[in-house]
Amino acid sequence: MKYGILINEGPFTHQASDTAYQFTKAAIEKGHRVLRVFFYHDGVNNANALSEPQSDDRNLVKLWGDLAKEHKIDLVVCVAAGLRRGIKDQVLAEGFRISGLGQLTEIGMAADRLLTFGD
Amino acid sequence: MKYGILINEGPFTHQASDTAYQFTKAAIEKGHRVLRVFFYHDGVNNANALSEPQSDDRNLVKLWGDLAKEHKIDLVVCVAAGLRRGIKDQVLAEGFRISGLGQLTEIGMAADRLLTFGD
Amino acid sequence: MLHLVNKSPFERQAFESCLGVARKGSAILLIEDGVYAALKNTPFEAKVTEAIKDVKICVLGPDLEARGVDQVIEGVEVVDYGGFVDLTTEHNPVQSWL
Amino acid sequence: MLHLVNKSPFERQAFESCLGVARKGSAILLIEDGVYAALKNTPFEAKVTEAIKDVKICVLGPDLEARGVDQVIEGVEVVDYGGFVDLTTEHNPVQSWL
Amino acid sequence: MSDDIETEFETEGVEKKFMFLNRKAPYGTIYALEMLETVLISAAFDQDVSLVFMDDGVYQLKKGCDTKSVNMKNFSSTYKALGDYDIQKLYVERESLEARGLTVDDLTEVVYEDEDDDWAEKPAIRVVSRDEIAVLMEEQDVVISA
Amino acid sequence: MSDDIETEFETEGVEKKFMFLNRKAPYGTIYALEMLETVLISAAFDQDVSLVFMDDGVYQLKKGCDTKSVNMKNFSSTYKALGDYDIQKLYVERESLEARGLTVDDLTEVVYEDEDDDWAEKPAIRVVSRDEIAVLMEEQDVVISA
Repeated sequence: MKYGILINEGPFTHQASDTAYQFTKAAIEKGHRVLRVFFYHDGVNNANALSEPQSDDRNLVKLWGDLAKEHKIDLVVCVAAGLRRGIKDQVLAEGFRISGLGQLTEIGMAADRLLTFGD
Repeated sequence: MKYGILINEGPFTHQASDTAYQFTKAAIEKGHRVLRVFFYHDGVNNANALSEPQSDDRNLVKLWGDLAKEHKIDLVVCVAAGLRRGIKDQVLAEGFRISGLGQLTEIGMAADRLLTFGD
Repeated sequence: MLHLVNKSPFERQAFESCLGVARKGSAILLIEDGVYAALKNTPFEAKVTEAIKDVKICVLGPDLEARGVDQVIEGVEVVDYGGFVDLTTEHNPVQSWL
Repeated sequence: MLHLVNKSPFERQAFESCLGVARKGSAILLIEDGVYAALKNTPFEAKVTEAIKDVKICVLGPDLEARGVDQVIEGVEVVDYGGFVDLTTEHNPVQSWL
Repeated sequence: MSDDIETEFETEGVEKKFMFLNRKAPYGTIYALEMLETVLISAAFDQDVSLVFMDDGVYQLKKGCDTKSVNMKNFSSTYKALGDYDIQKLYVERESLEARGLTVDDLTEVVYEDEDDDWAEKPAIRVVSRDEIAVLMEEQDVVISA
Repeated sequence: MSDDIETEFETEGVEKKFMFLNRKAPYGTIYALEMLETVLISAAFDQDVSLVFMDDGVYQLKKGCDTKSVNMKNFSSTYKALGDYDIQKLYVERESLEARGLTVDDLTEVVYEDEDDDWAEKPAIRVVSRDEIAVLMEEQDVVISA
């Protein structure tokens, strides 16, 4: 089955990104494909390359980047939401790209399921 | 009267930073002094210099920086919360400085009132 | 003391918890989405009317205007940001129900 | 369809709103702070027990463990992330009650 | 990013039922505004779009919002433009309206032109019961919430 | 930043009553963890510190948390360390506990050493009524919430 994932909240502050990550891993393990993760609202903060969590904590920015590379997942940061919050090319972490909101509707059309994780 | 302000949420996503800003302006207009605004939790995102809201929207990062300059308010971004979320010197807006959590307790001690704005 | 409530009473428990703790002589200021608790014709009107007997209840006018609402329960005082500041000088501590 | 609820029923309206809309044959998965709705000895137990007659109610085990709670109401099914995935293949659409 | 990650997906001829679910009040948080931006963009994709306003989401449509004093962007008038984007279905839950002491007269007027009826102007806002909302949700292919 | 902005304030000899108010569940959001970091730092300032746990905040003290499967940092054990920082007052609202079917036995044990009583170990957690919480709040100089 083909999945699209929408993440509405930044890393750490809400569990949304964590749950979405664990879901994505589990879906892949079960043989499904996650086509795209779309980062909207504060979700754009998941792409901040400067994020530096404590050494005993998970690094969500890196976890997403690595997972995307390994399983060819398209990580898209909403340009409008990113501009507002200062997530731009200068701080964009590896594995993410910035694009328009249309990419969210598009993945809703292309995927069998679209799941939202937020607050 | 001397005030300390604590902001727990980033700009735009929650109204917290807006309300804190309007309160601060009003307090100053009434002849009070706002000693320090401490940015904690997602509040650290108020200091992101890359933030670029739409032209017809308010720019909270700049509003805070300008207000602080004009009225000599100490804008402090929590270093621990900032590291986690990628708000570091590289993206720190003018008028803000990064320091430790002790600065929050300290302002609670020094000010006559400490107000929290959050979600 | 001054209680700040910024959450809609329809969606969150914050306002009810605040009412459960606010004591005679204290004040409550409704701000942001908290202003919906100050409106007539809601399930919260009776609670607010009862609470006003002991507690001063205020609501932030700019937040009412932003939301296009103005039917404030009788006895609830509408204040602007300056009035918000005055409430904080008159009361201490100031506690936010986040 | 599958309803996802990630909010504590004590603090937010989300779970109650979900129950008000969930129809026979649909499923509800409680995740994150939503798992508190799956526990015994709370004011929500009776509602959950009643709802289970029509709706499948599941709760995410990893979120229960993280919160140190395990007294799940009878009839509520505990699933792991793999079970979460299976629920989404069995139901559509998947709707989050944010 | 690696060049070998697929960034375009086949959507030719796809027409799905998209529901945008609004349960949050406006201005206290940005979700209402940013959801509206998503809805406007989605209009370009010729999908079967509907919006639901329930719980505090019904406050998003309240008319008479004036954000001057809070110095925030007033996006309430944008709802009026939804009809121009050919978004024809704004479902407002009756129970949520009533609990808040509101009627449809308190809401922003949104109209669209019905091409099947000689482009007659028709109201896009439909006040429906919780049960009707429940049925509508089950019919969707995609539900996006914020 | 301008050099002429004051960044140090007179706090010599100040001893205030600080209350940290916890109303949110742990792990679903970061507030509990980051509030705990604030509390630990505050301990160095020799203020009169108390913590209140009410509403979903009482879940923060639930023992037996295991975050392995959610891959989040487990900070629940840190509450145990509060006593070592000489934080002696953790007020837990009885009504909130009871509504959640919990008793004090479900909570992490936190003890401190009472210097006025020959360093005897005493429990830092005190289950109190809503009315007692209300009185405590009014006595504070500063209430910090998250």
